[in-house]
Amino acid sequence: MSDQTSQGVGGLTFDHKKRAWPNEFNVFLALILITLLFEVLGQVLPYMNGQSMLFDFNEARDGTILNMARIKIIILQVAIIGIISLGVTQVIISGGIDLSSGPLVGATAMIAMSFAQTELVNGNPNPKAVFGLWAMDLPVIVPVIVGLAFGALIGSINGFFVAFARIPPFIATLGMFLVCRGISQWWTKGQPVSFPTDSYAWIGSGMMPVVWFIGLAVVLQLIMRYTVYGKHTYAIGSNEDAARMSGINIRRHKVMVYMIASILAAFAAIVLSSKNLTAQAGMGQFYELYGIAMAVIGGVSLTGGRGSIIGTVLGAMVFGVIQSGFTFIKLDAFYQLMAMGAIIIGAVVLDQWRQQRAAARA
Amino acid sequence: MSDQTSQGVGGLTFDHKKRAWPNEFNVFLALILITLLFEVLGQVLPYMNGQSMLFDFNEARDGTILNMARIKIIILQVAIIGIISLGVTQVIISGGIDLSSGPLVGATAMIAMSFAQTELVNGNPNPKAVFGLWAMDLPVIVPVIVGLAFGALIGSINGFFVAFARIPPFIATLGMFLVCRGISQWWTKGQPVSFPTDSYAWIGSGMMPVVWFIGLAVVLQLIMRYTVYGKHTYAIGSNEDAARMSGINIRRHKVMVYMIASILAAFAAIVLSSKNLTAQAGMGQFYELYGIAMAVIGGVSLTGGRGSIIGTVLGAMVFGVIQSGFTFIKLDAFYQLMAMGAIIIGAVVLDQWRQQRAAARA
Amino acid sequence: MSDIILETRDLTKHYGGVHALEGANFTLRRGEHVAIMGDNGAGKSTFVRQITGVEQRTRGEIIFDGKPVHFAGPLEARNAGIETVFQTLALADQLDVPDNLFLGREITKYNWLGPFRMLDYKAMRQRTMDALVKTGVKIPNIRGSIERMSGGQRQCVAIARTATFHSKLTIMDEPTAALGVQETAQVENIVRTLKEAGEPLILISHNMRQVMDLVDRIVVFRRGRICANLRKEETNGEDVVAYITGAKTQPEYEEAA
Amino acid sequence: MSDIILETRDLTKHYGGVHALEGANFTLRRGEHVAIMGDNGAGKSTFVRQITGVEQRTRGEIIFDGKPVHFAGPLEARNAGIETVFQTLALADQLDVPDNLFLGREITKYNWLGPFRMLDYKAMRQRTMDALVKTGVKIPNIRGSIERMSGGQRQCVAIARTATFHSKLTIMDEPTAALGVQETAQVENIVRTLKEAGEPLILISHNMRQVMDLVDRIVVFRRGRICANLRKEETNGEDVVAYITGAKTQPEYEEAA
Amino acid sequence: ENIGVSMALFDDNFLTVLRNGIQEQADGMEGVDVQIEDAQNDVARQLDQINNFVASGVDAIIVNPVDTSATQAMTQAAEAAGVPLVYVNREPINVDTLPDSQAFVASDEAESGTLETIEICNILANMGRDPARVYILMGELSNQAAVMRTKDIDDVIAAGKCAVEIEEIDRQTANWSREQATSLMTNWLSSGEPFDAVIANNDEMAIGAIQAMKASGIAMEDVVVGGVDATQDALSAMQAGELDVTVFQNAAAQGGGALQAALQLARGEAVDQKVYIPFELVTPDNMESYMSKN
Ligand SMILES: Nc1ncnc2c1ncn2[C@@H]1O[C@H](COP(=O)(O)OP(=O)(O)OP(=O)(O)O)[C@@H](O)[C@H]1O
Ligand SMILES: Nc1ncnc2c1ncn2[C@@H]1O[C@H](COP(=O)(O)OP(=O)(O)OP(=O)(O)O)[C@@H](O)[C@H]1O
Ligand SMILES: [Mg+2]
Ligand SMILES: [Mg+2]
Repeated sequence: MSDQTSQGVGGLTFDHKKRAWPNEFNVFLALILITLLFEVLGQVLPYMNGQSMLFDFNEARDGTILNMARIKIIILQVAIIGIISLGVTQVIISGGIDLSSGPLVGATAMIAMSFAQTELVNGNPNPKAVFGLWAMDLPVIVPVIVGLAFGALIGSINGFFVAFARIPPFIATLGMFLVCRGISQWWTKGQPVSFPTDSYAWIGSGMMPVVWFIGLAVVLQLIMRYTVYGKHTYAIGSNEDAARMSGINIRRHKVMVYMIASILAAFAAIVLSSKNLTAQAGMGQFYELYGIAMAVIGGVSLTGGRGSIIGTVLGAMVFGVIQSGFTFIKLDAFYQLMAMGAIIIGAVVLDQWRQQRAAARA
Repeated sequence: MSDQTSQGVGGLTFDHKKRAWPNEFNVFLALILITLLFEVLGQVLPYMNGQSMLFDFNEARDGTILNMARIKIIILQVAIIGIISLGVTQVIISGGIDLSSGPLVGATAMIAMSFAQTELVNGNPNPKAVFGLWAMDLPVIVPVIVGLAFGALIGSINGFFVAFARIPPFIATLGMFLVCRGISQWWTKGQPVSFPTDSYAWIGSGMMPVVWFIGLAVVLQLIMRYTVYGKHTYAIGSNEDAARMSGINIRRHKVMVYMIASILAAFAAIVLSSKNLTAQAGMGQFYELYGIAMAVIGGVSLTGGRGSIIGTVLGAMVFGVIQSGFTFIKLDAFYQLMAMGAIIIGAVVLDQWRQQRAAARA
Repeated sequence: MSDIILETRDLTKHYGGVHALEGANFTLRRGEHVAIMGDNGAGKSTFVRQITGVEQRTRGEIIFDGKPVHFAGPLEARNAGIETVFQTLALADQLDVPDNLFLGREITKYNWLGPFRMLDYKAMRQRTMDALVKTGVKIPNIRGSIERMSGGQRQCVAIARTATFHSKLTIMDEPTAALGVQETAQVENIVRTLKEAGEPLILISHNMRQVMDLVDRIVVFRRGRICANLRKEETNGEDVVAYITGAKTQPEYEEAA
Repeated sequence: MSDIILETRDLTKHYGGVHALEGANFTLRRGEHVAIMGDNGAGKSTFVRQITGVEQRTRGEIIFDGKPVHFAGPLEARNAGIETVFQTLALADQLDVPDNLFLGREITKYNWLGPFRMLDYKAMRQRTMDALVKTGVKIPNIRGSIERMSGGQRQCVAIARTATFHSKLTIMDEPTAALGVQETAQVENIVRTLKEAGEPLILISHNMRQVMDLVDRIVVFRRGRICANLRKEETNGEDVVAYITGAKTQPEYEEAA
Repeated sequence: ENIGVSMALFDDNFLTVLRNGIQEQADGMEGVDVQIEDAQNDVARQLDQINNFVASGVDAIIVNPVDTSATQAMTQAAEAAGVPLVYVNREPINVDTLPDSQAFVASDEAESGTLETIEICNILANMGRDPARVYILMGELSNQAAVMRTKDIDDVIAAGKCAVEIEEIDRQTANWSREQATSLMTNWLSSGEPFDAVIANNDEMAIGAIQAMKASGIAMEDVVVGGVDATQDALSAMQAGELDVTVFQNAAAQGGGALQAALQLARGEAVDQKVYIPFELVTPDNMESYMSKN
C-alpha cells in the first residue's frame, strides 16, 4: 500500500510497526533465492567449471560484467506469456479463470498474420499467401486491429457465458478453448502463415516484447489499484453476492474482465507471431496453464479477491530465471520438467509458510 | 435421494409434491437431446442417406434393431477417461482440482508396462524390452501393483502439498503434472514400451474397460452417498472451515481424496496401455481436462460440495455420444473441435437454465 | 404525490415446496417507521428479499413511490432509492472498511475515464471515519480487511453504509443482533435521526424493547403470513408476543392461523 | 481432581499490529456458568478461538481439566471435551440439517469398514428431530440444505449440535443473537438444563437480561483485556455497563484502563 | 565442443530415435557435449531455447524445427550471435537463403506420404479393388508432417499416380495416437460401410486401426493398411500380416549427419549445406532389413 497512515476509530491499540510486509515481497524473495541457487550450482557442479549465470567477468562482451545476453533472454522468454498472464490475473482476481487464452493465441496469430503478409519474398510471390493480392502489404494497423477485434469477440463470448448464462468459468473457457483450437486449425487447414511485412515484424522484434509487457503491466497495475474497475474486480472476486447486493453491475463488469483478458491474449499472439515471423495453429499450447501458474506463483489467489499485477510480473520472472537456469546448468530435458514442477510447488510452499508464520496461526 | 419421507420440525407448510427433480436428471435430458440431434441429422443431412445412429433396421447384425457396435463404442471410448473422471469427481466435490491425472496416466502406463512385457514377440526377443529377462513374463499382478503403487505415491504427494503445505490444489497438481510428464519421458528416454503378456493384455481387451468403469462407478457412488468418507468429502468442499471446526480431520481426509483419485488414474493407465498393447510417454494428454469436463457437465460444482458420481457417468456418456456422433455425421475435424466446445457449453447452459427456472430466481 | 411510499399486494414466495411468504399485503406511509417481528423462519427476510429484488417473487405486486416496480436485482432497487442492511450483511470479505462502505458508489476523480475513473481514497477514508463514529463502534484499523473484523464490527460497517446515503426508504434486517450495549444505543440513535428527517424505515428485530422504543407500528409475521398489524400505542410487549407465538390472530388476518 | 476445569494465564493474541487479546487470566470452576461481556471488538471471540485451538496463541498458558493443553485444532479441543457454538456457526452450507448436526461424529454401521463405514441416516434424522424440538425452532424440511435456512434456523442447528453431545465444557458465542422470542427462551432452558446437570459453561452475550438470568459470574472484556470479574449477586446491569464502557475498572485489573 | 540441440517434441517416437542417435554419437566422441532441449511443439519456446543456448555460449546449435516456416527468425538469431546452426529432419522454409554458417540435414515429407499411397494403390490394384474405398487417418492438424502427408495422398490421387480409383469415405484426425485411432476406427466400423483400405499418417494410428478391426473380427488379409515410420510395433504387425505398408526414415543417419555438420561448422570447416536423407518404402518383402533400425 502506498499510503503509510492507517487509521482506526474508537481508539483501539494498533501497532503500526508490526504491519505485515506486502505479499509481493515473498515472490521477490523466491526470485532471489532461485537465482542464487543457480549461481551456486554454476560454481559447484563439476562440469560447469565455475561459470556464473548472470555475470561474465572474463569477456564483458557487452561492456559490463553482467551477462546481458542471459538477462535479456530471461525477461524476453516470459514477456509474451507474461502479457497473457496480466489479463489472466484480473480474471482470477474476479473469481474466474480463463483456459481459452492458449488456443486463442494460436487462432489470433493465424488470423492476424494472414493480414500482415508481404507480397514478395526474396523476389518470389509469398509461398504461404492466405488471401489474394488485396491482403498483401497492408498497413500494420490492419492485422493488429483484426487480431484485437477477434480477441475482443472471443472475450465477450466468454464473458457472456460466464456472466449472463452463469456457466462456471472453467467450463465456458474450456469450451472456447476447443472452439479456438478448431478455428486455428480450420483457418488455413493447418498450414502455417508466414512472411510478414517489415512493420508487422517490428512489433515483436528484439526487446520489443519486453517493452510491451512492462508497459502493459504498469497500466494494469494502475487500473487494478486506483480505479473503480479494479476495485469492483476485487469486490466481485471477494464475495460476488455481496458485490451484487452492494449494487455493482456484476454482469457488465465480468464481460469487461473477460474481454480485457482476451484482448491481452490476442495482443500477445500478435507479438508472438511477429517475433517468430510465422503463425502456426499449434502456437500457444499450454500458455493458459503457464499464464495461470505465473499469476498464482505471484500470489494471486485462485479463490478470487486477492493478488496484484506486481506479483504476477515477479511470478513471470521466476519462470524466466528457472527456464534460463536450466539451460545454464545443462539440465536434461526430462529433469527440467520434474524440476520445474518441484520449483513451482516450492515457490508457493515458501509463500504459504511465510504467510502462516506472519499470521502465527495453526 | 432414495428416501421419500422428508421431515420438518415445528410444523411449517411443506409441499412434498413440489420437490425439485434431482440434478442428474438434467444431464440425462441433455444426453437424450444430443442423441436425438444426431438421429435427426442422420435423417436430414443429404449425404447421410437417412442413416440412423443408434438403430440398424436393415441388417440386424446383432439380432437386434439396435446398432450394438455403435452403442458399445460410445461407452468404450469414454470408459478410460471415465475412470479418471470418477476420481476427479470426488476431488472436485472436496473443493479441489486434479490436473496431474493426464500426465500420471502417461507415466504409470510406461512404468507398469515395463513389468508386463513378454519375452518373445513372434519368436524374436522383445525389441522394446526395458529391463532384462528377470522382468519378462511376470505374473500380471506385478505390473498392476507397481502401477497402482506409483499412483498412490503421486496421489499422496498431491495430498500432502494440498493438505499439509496448504498449496492451492491447482498449483500442487500442476507441479505434479510437470513432474509426471518428466518421469514418463525419462523412464525409457522417450522410447515406447510394447508387447505385453497375454494376461496383461486381457485387462483392457474387448469391453473390459467398460466393465471396470461401471464397476468402479457403482462402488464410488455407494461410497460417496452412504459412507462417512463421502459425507466428509462433501462437508470439506462445502465449507472447509466449518468442517474443521466440526472436528473433521481435514488433512488426513484430503490426502485420502487425492490418493484415491491418483490410484484411479493409475488404474486407467493400466487399462489404457493394456487396451493399446503399448505405453508411450505422451499418453493421456488432455485427459485431465476431459476428466474434469465430464464431471462438470455431470453437474459437479467446481466450487465444491455439490455433484455426484451418477452425474459424472452421465457426463461421460454425453462425451461418448458427441464423439461418436461426429464421426457418424462425418464432421470435419476442424468443426469437431468447435462443435465440441459449443456442446460442452450448451450442456451446462441447459443445466443452469433448468436450475434457474426451478429456483425461479433472478 | 401519494402518501404511501411502499405497498405490497398478495406478495408471495415459494421455494420449491417451502411456502416462505404467502399473500403479504403491506403498506408503509412516508415518514413512518414500521417494525416487522416474528419467529425464526417466519418469512421476514424473505419479504425483504422480494422487495429489494434480490430474488424474484412467485406472485404479487410491489408498488414503490407510486409506481409498480419489478427490480431485476438489488442494484435497481438501490437506484430507485431503497437502502438495505441485509441480515447476511453483504460485505466483501477481502476489501477494507472504506472499500465496503462505498462499494458500488465510490467517490471518484476524472470521471470522464468511465469505468477506469480514479478512486479518491482519501475522501472515502475520511467519510468512513465520520460514518463509523456515528455507530459508536471501535475498529483498530479501518484499512484491515473485513474478514478480520469481529461480528459486531462487521455489522456496524453494514449499518454505516446504509446510513451514509440518503434514500427514499431504509430497510434494516436485525441490525443490532450482534451489537454490544453501547453500539446498539448508537444505532438506535441513527434510527431516531432518520425519523426526525422524515425518512421511512422498515426495521426487522427480535428485540421487543427496541421495537417499542423506536417504531410507530408493528407488523407480525407467522409461518409466512402476516397475522397482525398493531399501532404501537394500542399494544404492548405481551400482546405482541401472543401474536408471534400464535396465541392470538387479528380477525382480518384469520386465514393465516 | 482439582476444582478448576479451565484456567488461562497471560493468554495473549496479536494479529500483526492488532492486540486483540492481552494477558487474560481467567478461571472457571466445575459446574460454574460464566458470562463474558464487552463491546464489539473487545476480544471475546478471540479468547474463545485461542481456547478451542482454532488459532494458535501468541503467548500464555491454557490449563484444561488439570493439564496444560496445546490444541492444534478444534478437533483436538472437541476430543478433549470442549463443545463450542462459534459466532460464525461453522455450518457446512451444502449439507442438510442432520448432516451438519452429526458432522465429524456420524452415527454409523459396519464400523470395521474404517473411513468407509456406512452412515445410519435414519438414526441421525430421528435424533436431529429430537434435538431441534428442544430449541423450539421451526424448520419446514430438515433435508433441505443449510444455506436455505433463515439466520435463526441456522443458529438453532449450531446450538442443537452442541447440546446433543455431552462435554466437559460448553462454550457459546452469542448463541441467541439471531433468535426470536420463543427460540431464545428455549435456548435459555437448554442452558439451565446444563446448569442442573453440573456442566460448566462460558456464555458470550450482549443481552444483559439474559446474562443476569442465567449465569453465576460475569467477566468483562475491554480493548482486549479483562477489566472486571463480578459475582452476579454483587452487581447489577448498570454496574456491568459501567465496566463495559470504561466508566469503571476493578482495581486488580487497573493496567487494562 | 558444446552443442545445443532443440528438438520439436520429445513425445514423438520417430524424433526420439533421432534424438537418441545424436546423443549416442556424441557420447562416443571425445570432448563433445550435447545438451538436448524439448521445444514441446512450441515455436516460440524453440526460439527462446536458441537464445538461451547463445547466452550459454554453445559452439553450435542443432534445431529440429517445430514449424519449418518459423526458421527465418531462428536463422537470424543464430547469425546475429555468430553461432553455427544446423536444421535437422525438416526442411526449413529459407533453405535457399541460409547463411554460410548454417546447413540442414533433412528429409522431404513430400516423399513419405507419396511412397505410402502409391504402394497401397498398387496392392489394391493387385487385389482387384477398383474403385477402392478408403478411410484416411490424419495426425494432429496443427502439425506439419500431418498436413504434408495428407496432402501427399491428395496429390497422388490428383496426379493420377494411383493405380486404382480411390473413393474416400471419410478422413478424420486421431492426433497421432493409437488410442484415438482405435476409437475412431471402431466408430467407422459401427456404420457398417464397406471399405478396402486405411491410409494413416503414422504407424501408431495404423496399429490402432488394426486393433479395432481385429476386435470386430475383420479379416486382415481383406484390407490394406498403411502407415509411416517403420517402428518396431509396426514391423511386428507387418510380420503378423496385419500391416501392409510403412515408410522408413533413417533417423540415425539424420541425427549423425546433423551432429557431424554442426561440429564441422563449429570448427570453421566447410560443409554441404543441403543433405537430403531419402525415405524408404517398407513392405513385407524387405522388412527383415529394417527390423533393428528404428
Ligand atoms: N432459498 C431458499 N430455499 C428454500 N427455503 C428457503 C430459502 N430461503 C429461505 N427459506 C425458508 O423460508 C423460510 C423463511 O425464511 P426467512 O429467512 O425469511 O426467515 P426469517 O423470518 O428472516 O427468520 P430469522 O428471524 O431467523 O431471520 C424458512 O423456513 C427458510 O428455511
Ligand atoms: N484475523 C484477524 N486479523 C486481524 N485482526 C483481527 C482478526 N480477528 C479479529 N481481529 C480484531 O481483533 C479484535 C477482537 O475481535 P473479536 O472477534 O475477538 O471481538 P469480539 O469481542 O468477539 O466482538 P463482537 O462482540 O463484535 O463479536 C477486533 O478489533 C478485530 O478487528
Ligand atoms: Mg431473517
Ligand atoms: Mg465475537
